[in-house]
Amino acid sequence: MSLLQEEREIILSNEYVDAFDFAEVAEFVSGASKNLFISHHFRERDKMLVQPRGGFPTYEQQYALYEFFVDANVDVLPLTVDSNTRLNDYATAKKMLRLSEENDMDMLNGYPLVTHGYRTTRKMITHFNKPVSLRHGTPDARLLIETAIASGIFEIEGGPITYLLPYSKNFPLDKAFLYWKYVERVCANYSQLNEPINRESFGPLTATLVPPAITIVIQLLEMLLSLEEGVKSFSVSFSQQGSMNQDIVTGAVIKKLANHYAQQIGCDDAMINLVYHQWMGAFPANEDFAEQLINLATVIASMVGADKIITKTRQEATGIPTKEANAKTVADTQYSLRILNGLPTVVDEEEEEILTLEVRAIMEAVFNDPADTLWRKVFNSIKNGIIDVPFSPHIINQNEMITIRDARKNIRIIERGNVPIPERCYEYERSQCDLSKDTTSIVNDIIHDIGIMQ
Amino acid sequence: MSLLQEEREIILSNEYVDAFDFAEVAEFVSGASKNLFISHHFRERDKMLVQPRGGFPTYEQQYALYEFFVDANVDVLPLTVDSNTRLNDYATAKKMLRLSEENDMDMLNGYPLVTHGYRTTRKMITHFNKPVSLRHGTPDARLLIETAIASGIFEIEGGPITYLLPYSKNFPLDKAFLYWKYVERVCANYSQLNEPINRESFGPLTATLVPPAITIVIQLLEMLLSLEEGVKSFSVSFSQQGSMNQDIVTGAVIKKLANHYAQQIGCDDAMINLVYHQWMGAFPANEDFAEQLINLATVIASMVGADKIITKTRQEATGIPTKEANAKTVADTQYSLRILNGLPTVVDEEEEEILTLEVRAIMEAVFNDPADTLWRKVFNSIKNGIIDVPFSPHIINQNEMITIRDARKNIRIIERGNVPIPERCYEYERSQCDLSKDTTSIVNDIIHDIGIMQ
Amino acid sequence: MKVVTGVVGNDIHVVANRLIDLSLRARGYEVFNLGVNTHLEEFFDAVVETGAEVLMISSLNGEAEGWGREVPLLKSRYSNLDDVIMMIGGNLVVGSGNTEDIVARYKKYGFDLVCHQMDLNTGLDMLQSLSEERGIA
Amino acid sequence: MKVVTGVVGNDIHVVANRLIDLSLRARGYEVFNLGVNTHLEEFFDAVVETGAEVLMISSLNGEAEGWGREVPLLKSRYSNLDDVIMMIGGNLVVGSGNTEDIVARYKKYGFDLVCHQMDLNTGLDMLQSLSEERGIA
Ligand code: B12
Ligand code: B12
Repeated sequence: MSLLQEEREIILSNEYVDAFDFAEVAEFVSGASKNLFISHHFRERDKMLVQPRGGFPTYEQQYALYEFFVDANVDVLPLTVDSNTRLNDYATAKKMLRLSEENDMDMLNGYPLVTHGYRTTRKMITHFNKPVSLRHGTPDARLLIETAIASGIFEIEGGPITYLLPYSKNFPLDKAFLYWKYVERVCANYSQLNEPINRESFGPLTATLVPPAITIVIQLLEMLLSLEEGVKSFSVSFSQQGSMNQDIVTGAVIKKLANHYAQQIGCDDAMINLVYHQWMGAFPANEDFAEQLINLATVIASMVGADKIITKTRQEATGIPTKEANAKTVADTQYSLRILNGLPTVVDEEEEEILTLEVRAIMEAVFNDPADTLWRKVFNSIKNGIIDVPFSPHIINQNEMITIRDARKNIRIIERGNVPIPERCYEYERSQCDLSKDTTSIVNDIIHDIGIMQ
Repeated sequence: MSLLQEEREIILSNEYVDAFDFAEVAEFVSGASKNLFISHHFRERDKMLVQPRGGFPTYEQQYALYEFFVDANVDVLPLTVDSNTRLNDYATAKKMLRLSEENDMDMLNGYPLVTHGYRTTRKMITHFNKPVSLRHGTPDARLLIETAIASGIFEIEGGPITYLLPYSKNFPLDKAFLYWKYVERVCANYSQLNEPINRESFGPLTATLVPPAITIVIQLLEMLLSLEEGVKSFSVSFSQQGSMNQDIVTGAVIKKLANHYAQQIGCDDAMINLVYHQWMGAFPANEDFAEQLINLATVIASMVGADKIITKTRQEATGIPTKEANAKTVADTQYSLRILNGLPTVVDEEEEEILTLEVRAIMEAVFNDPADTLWRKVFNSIKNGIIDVPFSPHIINQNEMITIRDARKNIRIIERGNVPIPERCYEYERSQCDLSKDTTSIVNDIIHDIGIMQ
Repeated sequence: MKVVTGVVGNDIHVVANRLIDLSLRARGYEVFNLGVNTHLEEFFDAVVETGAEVLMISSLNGEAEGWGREVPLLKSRYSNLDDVIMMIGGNLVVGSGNTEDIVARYKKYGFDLVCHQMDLNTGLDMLQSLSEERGIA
Repeated sequence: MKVVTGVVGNDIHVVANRLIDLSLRARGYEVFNLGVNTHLEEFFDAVVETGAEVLMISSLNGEAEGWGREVPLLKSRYSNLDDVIMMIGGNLVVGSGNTEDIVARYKKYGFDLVCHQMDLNTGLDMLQSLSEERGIA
């Protein structure tokens, strides 16, 4: 028995899991309908795929949500996991699920997948026969991913950086890397049985003033860590940033560099897709306005040339959206994509050049770290602030980079901290902003910039 | 007494008009608040102005509508006139107004301005103290315009071509030109008393597969006819065409050529603005989808760089919108404009060149007509099909030009009829389309292209 | 079978009218299209002159209600119009209204087929059924 | 005046927490910010350790309801916490709910100030009034 398999058996012998039947699961994946694989749809698609977000505590609620989504002509179904399961607190998840079932009141902000288990969940997934995407935010997702794939969920979001720095306060970083290595290998192995399992990185990060250079570097690194382990279908992603032009530039640079770096490690056989998230930051409380924002995001996604869009709802500012509101966004987004014709091609060479230089400089600094493996290089780079994510709650994050919006609402780096932004780029970024203000007004500007869409 | 003044007295001595007091009206205009003049706002503005559409039969309804608009942060108020008044059928308008007032049911699709009269209407306009735009569609608008200006309405939409070819079956064209000459002169004269009265042409025409070359030519000609008479503030306009790129190209060409031709006749002192109409063609019956369409129009208007946007509502497919639905669009549009940041600059040189060549060729053909005045040249050019408007209901219109959408949904000319589209441009337009189809499938394509947003 | 069609009143929405013309011809009708901006008398005169079996009125801009009310009185002034199939479609009220109420009202005005905001082909199928029923197809 | 603050439970929404920290300091409070992902016991322990007069809990992700129910029991295990002003704000339920009901429920759990989806400054003004009322400002 391989080391990996030994580890798998340990993880899956757990008081919260019913006996896990490895052989049966492998057989299920081998024979599973191609329709369940988003990698298959990416290859065949002739339009941007539309995927909402959504997870409810009970099986019945989740099932009803999927019915609504299918009526709204969804392309990819979501399975969003609750925050207790995300932090491996299965005991609380179990308790809150029971409370939710008994009290007719939701005590969980997502679907507790481990608690429901794969046998139950698979019924639902195969019934709808649409690709499902697992959205979680879990640093240690080993048990969760095994349960997901066994359920028929063949797209796994996240990664050791993107699901850690925005989602955790003190989960040890090195552990996260090792746990995700496990996830990548499990995905790579299952990919040999049928269509590839797709892995997707979570580009939005904290969704709060993250500059594109940081987003792209993290996307590229998670892609490389995944391809290294044998994953054959990977999506890089980012979310609406507040400036249409900056989004278009970001999309162009990320596509170009993803292919470049995949090639560098000899993985050009892997399929790389681009995913765009509708605005992930603070939403307007006015639900009509929220819809304008959502629609604008769809327009930008088209201009960016995304392969998939992940949607929000008019209720984002309020709380977990109802299934009606969620399905409405899907139908509206599909309509918008249908009428979005004659999109112009936009190229901003100067901004692309600056951004490319920044990303390459940071990547080089990471590669130059003396550690022996990529994951250790990345680990060190986060520890010493070569990678620094604004508004990360994690204690290991440096928090020294300061960003602000310029007059055209581009996110600009005004303090680079330890991030090796090349001199020329740094000067360019700062030259776009008014830095003559005092600290209090800059803090006020930052608060304003966070609420820019409100 | 001048000839014009004699004519004015005849027109205003009418069984449907209470004694018109010329001196009092002139005094009113001289002393009117600058806020009532859109020309003043165009000069001072730092954002795109937002103007809804809307007219209700009774004074009370119109007043209530304005209250809603003001709450929604409107920039320009509309006064849309009913279709009886448009066709000078004041008797029917009067009867239907009485029926509307008595029956609590709307029997008119707009505000019967002549029937209400200027004394009543002025109270409302000055109360709200916002610029008001008169939307009508009247070939003989002499009485209407006098009443409007006397009421405090200082923007007049329309023109001898744009308010005739889409709006009338058999109103004599030469009469329309002469009646509009009157309107221009009245506007020009009043403009000397205070800020200029703004004239706006109606670019959407039939809103059905009109190619940009025809739209622009008509905009330019109406602009020239107006400036010739001394008007000092003029807006050219067009409506969303179905392809974002074609709209951006149209906007660039119309701006460039409007300035060029204004200069040619020595009128560079006039202020020329650009107005963009949200989609004017057949709307989706699904009201949620209608909102996506409206929002997309706002995005495009920004990319076009319009000075004013004229809005639609989610109820467009159904009937005259409620004041609530109408005000909602205004608030939503203002929000969208606020969050639309970092717009890229788009230039499509090839398309711009083709369109410019087309417009200049048609303009030249019009100028080359042997008649002595510009209005007679234009008149002849419409009669002989040098200007040909698809789907015009007017009997004088040639109806020989055939247009269709290409793969990117640009409107393309596949039969030019008598319109002098230069050979090179004509080949280019046709080369974008699949012309190998038989006539039946082309007719089906046209029907499909009309309903492209449904 | 002969059909007189057009758009009633001061209404100039021509697009549907062009499509109706095309569709009727495609279905084999002989069409007399009066176009937009056609007043009630002109419709009735044309029916009499052509001996049409069907009068198909469109109204898009919301004026129909006002004209509909005139139909009974006017129609009574013509003789021999009782067998003509009277049909109306488009947007039959100003603003939005309840379709059932609208249909009932227009039936009272003397219309056999009332197609408020109805798809054209559905309406033309209804016409076919009715003419078969009346044995004039 | 000393304030202990942080985000309760498995909740990692940090943006509000950073702004609360800044705002409290700007208003002259001495702040002990436990950050996100803080469990109830940690809050109570910190109040005891620091001798804070105010405990200001945030919850954004909808978990508060679950934790709120534990407050009375847990609080009863500590002595000397009766005079501490207990305050909670953010999104206090999963999904959307009626503010009045929510406030009533959280008051029963032992909170003095309940700021469901309330603007931060309004909440801080309320805190000021209450501490003046209690004579601890
Ligand atoms: C394009 C358009 C215009 C163009 C018309 C150009 C032209 N000459 O044709 C312009 C811009 C000039 C215009 C002007 C006006 N318009 Co207009 N216009 C429209 C619009 C956007 C599309 C109409 C269209 O071409 N549709 C495509 C065709 C193919 O569809 P259709 O007309 O709906 O017809 C279909 C069915 O109704 C059916 N049908 C039609 N007739 C019949 C008959 C039978 C027997 C059957 C079975 C079926 C049937 O079959 C057709 C094919 O499917 C509609 C709103 C909409 N529908 O989205 C408003 C609309 C019709 N207009 C309207 C109005 C009020 C006006 C104006 C008075 C201005 C104003 N106050 O806003 C003026 C009218 C002036 C006048 N004298 O009539 C209103 C009518 C309101 C109402 N009924 O309550 C509408 C609904 C817009 C609105 N919500 O306010 N308009
Ligand atoms: C950005 C964001 C994220 C980022 C967070 C990055 C980070 N580390 O901070 C990411 C993408 C990682 C994220 C993840 C998740 N999120 Co989130 N997130 C948001 C979002 C869009 C904005 C939050 C924000 O930063 N706002 C800006 C700050 C300044 O405003 P604020 O947080 O509202 O705080 C203000 C007030 O509430 C008040 N306030 C706050 N606390 C207190 C306390 C007191 C005493 C007072 C007086 C006032 C007060 O003052 C603040 C300033 O005005 C909100 C929705 C929204 N509001 O638009 C959802 C939202 C909070 N998230 C939500 C959820 C559920 C999640 C997830 C569980 C994923 C999921 N199922 O969708 C995970 C959570 C994982 C976890 N373990 O908690 C839900 C909560 C649902 C509910 N309550 O019913 C929301 C409402 C979205 C939604 N509609 O579903 N999220």
